[in-house]
Amino acid sequence: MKPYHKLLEIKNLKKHFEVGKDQVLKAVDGITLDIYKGETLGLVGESGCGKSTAGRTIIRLYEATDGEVIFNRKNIYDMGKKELRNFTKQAQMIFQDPYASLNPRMTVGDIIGEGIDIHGLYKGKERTERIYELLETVGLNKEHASRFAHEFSGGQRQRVGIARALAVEPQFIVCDEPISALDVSIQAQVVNLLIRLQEEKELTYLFIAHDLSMVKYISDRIAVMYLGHIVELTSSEELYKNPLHPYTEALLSAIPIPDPEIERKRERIILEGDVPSQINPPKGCKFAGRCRNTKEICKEVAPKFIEVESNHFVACHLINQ
Amino acid sequence: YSNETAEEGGKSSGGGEKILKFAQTAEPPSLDPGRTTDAISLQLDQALFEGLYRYHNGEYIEGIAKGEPEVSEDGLTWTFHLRDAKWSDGEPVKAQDFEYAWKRLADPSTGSQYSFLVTDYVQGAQEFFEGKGNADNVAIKALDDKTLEVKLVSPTPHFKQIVTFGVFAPVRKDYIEEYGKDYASNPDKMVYNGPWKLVKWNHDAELEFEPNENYWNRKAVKLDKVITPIVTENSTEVNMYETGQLHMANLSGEFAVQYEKEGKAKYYPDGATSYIQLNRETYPAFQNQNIRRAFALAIDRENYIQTVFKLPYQPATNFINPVLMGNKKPFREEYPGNYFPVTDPNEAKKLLQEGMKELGIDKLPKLELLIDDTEASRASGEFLQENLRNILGVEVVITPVPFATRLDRSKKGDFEAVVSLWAPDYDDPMTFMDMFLSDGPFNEVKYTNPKYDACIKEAQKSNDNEKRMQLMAKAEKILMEDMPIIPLYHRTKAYAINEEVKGLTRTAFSPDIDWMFADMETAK
Amino acid sequence: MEKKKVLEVKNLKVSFDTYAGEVQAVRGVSFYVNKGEAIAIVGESGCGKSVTAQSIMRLIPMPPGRIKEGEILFKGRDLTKISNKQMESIRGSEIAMIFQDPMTSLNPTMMIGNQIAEGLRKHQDLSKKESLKRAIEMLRLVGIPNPEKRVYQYPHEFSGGMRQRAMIGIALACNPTLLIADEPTTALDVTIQAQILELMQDLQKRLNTSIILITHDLGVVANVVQRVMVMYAGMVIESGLLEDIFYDAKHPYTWGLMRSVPRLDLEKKEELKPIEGSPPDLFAPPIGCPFASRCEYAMKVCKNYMPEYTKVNESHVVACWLEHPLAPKVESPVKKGGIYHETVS
Amino acid sequence: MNSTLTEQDFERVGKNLEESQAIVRPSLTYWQDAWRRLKKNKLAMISLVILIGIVFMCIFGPYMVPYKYYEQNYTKTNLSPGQEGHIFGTDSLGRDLFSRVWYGGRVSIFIGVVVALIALVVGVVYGGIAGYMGGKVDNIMMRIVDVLLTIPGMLLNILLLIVLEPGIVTLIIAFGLTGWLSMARLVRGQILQLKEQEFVLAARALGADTKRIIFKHLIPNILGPIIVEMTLTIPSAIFSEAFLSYIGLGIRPPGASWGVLANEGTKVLRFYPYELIIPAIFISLTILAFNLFGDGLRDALDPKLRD
Amino acid sequence: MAKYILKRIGISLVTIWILATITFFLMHAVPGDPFSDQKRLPPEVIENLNAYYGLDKSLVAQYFTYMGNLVRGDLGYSMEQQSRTVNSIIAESFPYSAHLGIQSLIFGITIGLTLGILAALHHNKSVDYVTMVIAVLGVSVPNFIIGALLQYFFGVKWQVFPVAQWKGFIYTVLPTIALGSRILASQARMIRATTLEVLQQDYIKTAKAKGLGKGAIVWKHTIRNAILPIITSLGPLIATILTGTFVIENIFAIPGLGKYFVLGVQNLDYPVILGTTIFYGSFLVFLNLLIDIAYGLIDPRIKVTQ
Ligand SMILES: Nc1ncnc2c1ncn2[C@@H]1O[C@H](COP(=O)(O)OP(=O)(O)OP(=O)(O)O)[C@@H](O)[C@H]1O
Ligand SMILES: Nc1ncnc2c1ncn2[C@@H]1O[C@H](COP(=O)(O)OP(=O)(O)OP(=O)(O)O)[C@@H](O)[C@H]1O
Ligand SMILES: [Mg+2]
Ligand SMILES: [Mg+2]
Repeated sequence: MKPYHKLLEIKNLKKHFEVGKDQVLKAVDGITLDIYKGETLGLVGESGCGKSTAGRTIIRLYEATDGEVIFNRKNIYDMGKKELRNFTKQAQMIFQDPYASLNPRMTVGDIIGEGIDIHGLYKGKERTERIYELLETVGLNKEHASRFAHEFSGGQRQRVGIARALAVEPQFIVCDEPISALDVSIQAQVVNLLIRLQEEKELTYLFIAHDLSMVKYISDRIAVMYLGHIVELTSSEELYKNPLHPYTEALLSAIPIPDPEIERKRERIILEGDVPSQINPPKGCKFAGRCRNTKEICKEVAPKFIEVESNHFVACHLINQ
Repeated sequence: YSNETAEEGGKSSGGGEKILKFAQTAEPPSLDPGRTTDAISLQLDQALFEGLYRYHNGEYIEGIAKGEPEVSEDGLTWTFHLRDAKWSDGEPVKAQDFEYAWKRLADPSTGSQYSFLVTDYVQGAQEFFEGKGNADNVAIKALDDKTLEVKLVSPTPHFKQIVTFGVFAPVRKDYIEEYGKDYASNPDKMVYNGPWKLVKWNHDAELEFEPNENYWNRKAVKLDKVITPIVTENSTEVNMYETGQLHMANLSGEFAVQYEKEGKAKYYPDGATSYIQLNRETYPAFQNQNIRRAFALAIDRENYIQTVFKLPYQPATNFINPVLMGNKKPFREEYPGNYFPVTDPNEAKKLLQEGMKELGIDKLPKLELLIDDTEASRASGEFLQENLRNILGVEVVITPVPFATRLDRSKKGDFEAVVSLWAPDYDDPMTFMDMFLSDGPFNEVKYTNPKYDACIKEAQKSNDNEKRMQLMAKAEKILMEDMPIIPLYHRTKAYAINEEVKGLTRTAFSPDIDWMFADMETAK
Repeated sequence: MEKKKVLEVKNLKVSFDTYAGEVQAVRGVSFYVNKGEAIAIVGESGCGKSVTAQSIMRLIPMPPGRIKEGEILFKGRDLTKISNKQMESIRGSEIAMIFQDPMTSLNPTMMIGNQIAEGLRKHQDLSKKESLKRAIEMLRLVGIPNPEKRVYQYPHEFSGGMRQRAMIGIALACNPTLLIADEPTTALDVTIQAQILELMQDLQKRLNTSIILITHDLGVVANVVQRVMVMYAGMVIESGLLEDIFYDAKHPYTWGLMRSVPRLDLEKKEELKPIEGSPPDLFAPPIGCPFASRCEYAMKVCKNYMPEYTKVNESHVVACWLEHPLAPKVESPVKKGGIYHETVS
Repeated sequence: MNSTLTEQDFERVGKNLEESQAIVRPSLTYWQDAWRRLKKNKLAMISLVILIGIVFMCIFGPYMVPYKYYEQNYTKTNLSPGQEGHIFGTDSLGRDLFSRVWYGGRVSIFIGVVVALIALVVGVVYGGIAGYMGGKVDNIMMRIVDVLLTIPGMLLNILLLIVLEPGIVTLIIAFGLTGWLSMARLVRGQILQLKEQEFVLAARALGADTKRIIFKHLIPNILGPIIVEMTLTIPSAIFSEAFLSYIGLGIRPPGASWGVLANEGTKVLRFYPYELIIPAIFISLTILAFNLFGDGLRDALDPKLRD
Repeated sequence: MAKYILKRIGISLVTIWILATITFFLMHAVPGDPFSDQKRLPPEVIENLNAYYGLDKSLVAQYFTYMGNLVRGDLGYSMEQQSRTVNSIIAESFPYSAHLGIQSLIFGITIGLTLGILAALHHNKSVDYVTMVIAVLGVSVPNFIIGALLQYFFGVKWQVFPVAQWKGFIYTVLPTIALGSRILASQARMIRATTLEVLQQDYIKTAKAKGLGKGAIVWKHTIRNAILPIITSLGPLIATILTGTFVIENIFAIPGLGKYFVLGVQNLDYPVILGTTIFYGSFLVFLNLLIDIAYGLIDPRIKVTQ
């Protein structure tokens, strides 16, 4: 495990959306975790469990309903306009949908150059050079600068998205499912690129995905989210070897392995039922409805998120006892 | 569709039933004689009600009154004797019905627009109207069921003409008290003493009349039924006429030309005179008489009438409308009064130059001409605009406004020049001439000339008709010399009528259209 | 071992006419499906999987699409030649199809029950009542609890997984001989995906339906199908039994596919070996091997000549110049029984 | 073929990433693409040509004949088209209809265009603010629009025209007052959709300020629907103007608009049908062309209908 | 649901109040008075009339009186048609407008939808072009021109239909066509657009994959979904029809309400202007409410309560 300097401390972060009258959707409902400098923290969970919202709230793209995010010892929710602008230079985001995340009316050069312009980093020729440099960094070439996003393939677009984030030389990048929309063969391109960049530029990643295998591959630690809560957090090896939360177990078992023999022998945990609504979530453990081992208490009391083993946090009554 | 007309047509000729159909241009606003205001309602009221006398075929004939009124020596007390007549519900028509109706006109709470016809003439009426007196002090009295006595403020020789006006029809107190404001809003909310009764009133669609069986002169009524659909659009009216849905149609514009060509157009002067009012306060150049005259002469009245209206209007070179009676003959025959040429562009230009020299200007400022927003007014305005620009080089800006707005702005003097129209209230030139008294309520151009005032005041007091006419002719001359207004034309209307229809007349005074005693040829 | 071929596609070529010119989406694809067999078509996005599948159903929009060449023999009949009416009677009753996105593939204003029953009424002449009864059975079959109530609900009242089940219900309602599932789980979460795959496997066994499963995820196929076809740029570049492909792949692209997925079950962090570059634009496909420009082992010949199909064994075919006798021998980086077996306990 | 292959052909060359990354299709921007698809739409293209022709004639037509639109000639009233050098004939005041028709077109189209521009400015700003701010602000602003939309627009126009002086400016004010509503709705809807798009979030994440987001990211992306809406606002304003002319609330004389001309024409339909038919044709042709062009543009700009 | 409707009604009432207020003050800003007539009246008479109609009070006082009466549903007496209340004018004339409106709607919608769907199903083929030109022509020719032409040709020249009035079905044909042509056109265009959109949807592919024939796909899957968005456009559409009836009523001498508004304005008949505006406004507001509710019932995705 990489150490040790806390780049981000997220404390009891909440993001609720008002949907309709008197209805609140608790997309993120109190998550607490630290992100260390230079590490990759994976965040996995089912669609709609609040991963993107968490990622966006962490860099203040959404205003938090409650909680703190301390970045380099400063609460970003206390920052003034200027500081916040500076913060946007240090914390960036790569988006899930390579189609939707690039403005269809801008050339790739302008998309990448936007951060440079906003922060006034380079001008004129230098700016152009820098854009070319960034394009090459992500494995594209100069000629692509004058093209429009829709002319690129998915993998290429995602690389443009990465170049855009890199343009302002950030320390921290939220990668919001950067590979989910890509082909398997392309996914590896992007993941390798991210790893390479991390090494070269000492980046810190919050890597969001719903695919545990890739998360496990890239992350140092992994947080598993379920319905707005983090249910388990530990290092990636530990998580695979010793999953504690029943949801993590199910998740692990559901991931298909491209090996027929193993697949045939493997026993899957098939979860019954569906993810409950976040608008009026059940009280108690949110997973109780789908869990094999539900007990009475699970339906009544929400489990606490505690460190059960060293560096292994989990929120489950069955374990916590 | 063809079946239907055949059927209806069958009724009107074959079946012997005489059904007359002609259009009204609008829904009658109110059939309550006490509150009526407009030509259409007056027309219908003349059919539904009968006052003391009736204006028919250019004459005053007896109505409910039997014989001429008795007038006292001093000309102030008028006594009318009533004949035996019945309301449509069988009740007799009494003098009290007249007393009630006339007092009702003067009653401020009635809200009659014609209250002045009572308050101007009858003793005590003005006080009652102003809330100072009460109804009992109004000198209208039913001496008995068949005798009505009225005391006037000053001798008024034409009082008989006045009481012939539709609003002086009798009304029944019991009905008015029962229905209040809703009186006369429906056939069953009114009672009739005229030749006709209303049997169906589809608001804004059609009215249907049948002879009133209780009418004292029932035999004078020849038709079996009259149906008057309400048709606003003139072209629709003509189209209906041509397809046999109507027996008569008003003609305007090209339709008139067309019918004239085919020799099928009929005409009647409606008594209205159009003129431009010049505002000397808002358009200072009009303070100069030469300039006012220049404008008057610049207008090419003949082409104006021909291109804009396409009807045989009379170019007006005077103010009093030719339909009005003078002493013995129509006023205009006695005093032709062509005070200026129909048009004289050269003279106009000369006058303009002179006027401008006097004013020390070399160009007239832009002139705003206020007109109505109707189709014909628009063309009229465009003609005048171009005409004045051509001859006088003045830039005219036309502002078309709705009728109500035009009148309001005229009243307030909020105009530079406005095209106005005046129609006679009664058959005497005074209806035109008292308008320009210095303190006249309709003196919108604020014209004052003591000589003019003197003539008119004297004419008003005089009992001598010939002298009155002389005085008014003199006043008209003064007016036309001073030229606070520029007369344009005396209006004529055109219509087409089915030859089957007999005895239907059009007049300048109410009731236009006079169909009450019309007939139809049933042969065919 | 002689099995009955339900479907045989021979040298299928499909093109789309676009502003820039002809896009050759499918460039000569041949394959077959046996009775009761499940095969998979895997390949990158845009390689022509869906077009192939939709051509079988004759669902590609024409224009701009057109089937240029080839035969699609279903039970011996060439589907490209029959009339629209005949095709309609085959669709849904003999060949059924499931689409990728369960959220948009159901009519939002029609009750689920009706959407299932509709096909039944068309193909099996059932009355409204009977067909609804069947619909309930179908929903029960695909594992939707409370089907009596659910038939009267609308798609928006179903969750994603349930909708995809309903879709499967629709597809299986008339007991089709062949089921084409075009990326049936791509839009779903892994836990739901597991449910759906389990269901499909189960149904296939029970109903003996032939299945064509289209996916870009090799993991998905490992458990469900018997044979795999790998497509690239509108062509089949390798096909064979599941084991042939997973343990004895011959084509560098297949290798690439294998090596670019991280293995959850491996303790040691194997470096991922992505396939660099992008697939060719089918608007102007290369004359040679379409994979050549991204292929580590590319040779001169690859650029200029299309490789021919080489039979590796009875069931295993590959189109690669490396199989040519003159080509240098290349060791598969994905060794047979290689890295995949190392750490299995 | 195989036989001709030699060892040399099997020389390993490895991968060529440059080649695999190259984009082979011709570069097409959004507008080029739209234009390409628009060109394929014959109706829209014909409409465009007609519109250009009509606009051209409205600008230059009045100067092509020696008559002014207001010049009257009492000796030459109601001439048929072609008579005595009057291409479209003359009206009842002897004015040349050719110059009047083009002058009228100028007025009608001018009104349409200005109203569309007002709708554009007000609608985009209003809808933009509502959509961008979202939440309560949006709620209130859209309620106001809903309320305004329930007011029968024509009634409001008539009242306004009577309260204010007649003329082009008043017409424009009256139409402008109601014309922006649908634009505001459209813009708001589009913005609402767009602002949650990831590329907008990306710009925000880069620290872009509101101005930049609106002008660089939002507006350019809703330009398509906005233009379409504008091409449809113009004909509806022309139409409304014609209607108001019919009830006498139009342009100040002697100015003419197509509505005024058509209304004058209906009165003499029987006798001089061309006085109605000619302006009617131009009104209809223009409205038709704008509508068809707008429809074509919508199809061309709609990415969903791409082929 | 009940709560939702109550809330909507509340909003509607506020809307009507705003509408009434705007109209009230706009109307009184028009120069002139309702007693303007060719025969002009002496000032005392006008004063008396003003007092009679309460026009002598301050505008604000008049406003409150009016609003007070309005709450009681009393729209007052017309000043032009003196013995008729605005209520009775509306009650008598609106049925004509409604009849004409509904008939035109039916005519326009049925034919419009048919044409539009046909066009969409033959997208970019000649059927599409021809239908669209025909359809759009309907929006392109102003009502009064269509009305005048129809009346002249079918009424006068060929005498196929009566020239004017409203006395049976045959009389309604020309006005209905004149008014309906616009609806036809707008409906055709709209349904074409929505149908094209629906045809792109995945569920149409699903339906095809079920083996449904073209007919079933069009009927069961396309039209219903294509019509849904059109329902919301009905409110504004009906608004334009109602105000559009004026011209047609005028040309064909139909005693409808559309005429009254314009006449009211021309005569400055305050109670009629206000009354008709408020009536139309309320009618539309509640129509929209109904449409929203209906929409919720037809489209299972929309819960009215949201
Ligand atoms: N702006 C918003 N307003 C209302 N609800 C929202 C908003 N953004 C997200 N949500 C809701 O919050 C919940 C969490 O959404 P989020 O996008 O964070 O999920 P996710 O885990 O990223 O899912 P996915 O894997 O699909 O991206 C979802 O139910 C979503 O509908
Ligand atoms: N309607 C169409 N018009 C033009 N080109 C099309 C059309 N449909 C498909 N194509 C082209 O055909 C090729 C194959 O598309 P297809 O949908 O079969 O890919 P796929 O393998 O299913 O990909 P994915 O995994 O993304 O679904 C693509 O290059 C695509 O651009
Ligand atoms: Mg997300
Ligand atoms: Mg596909």
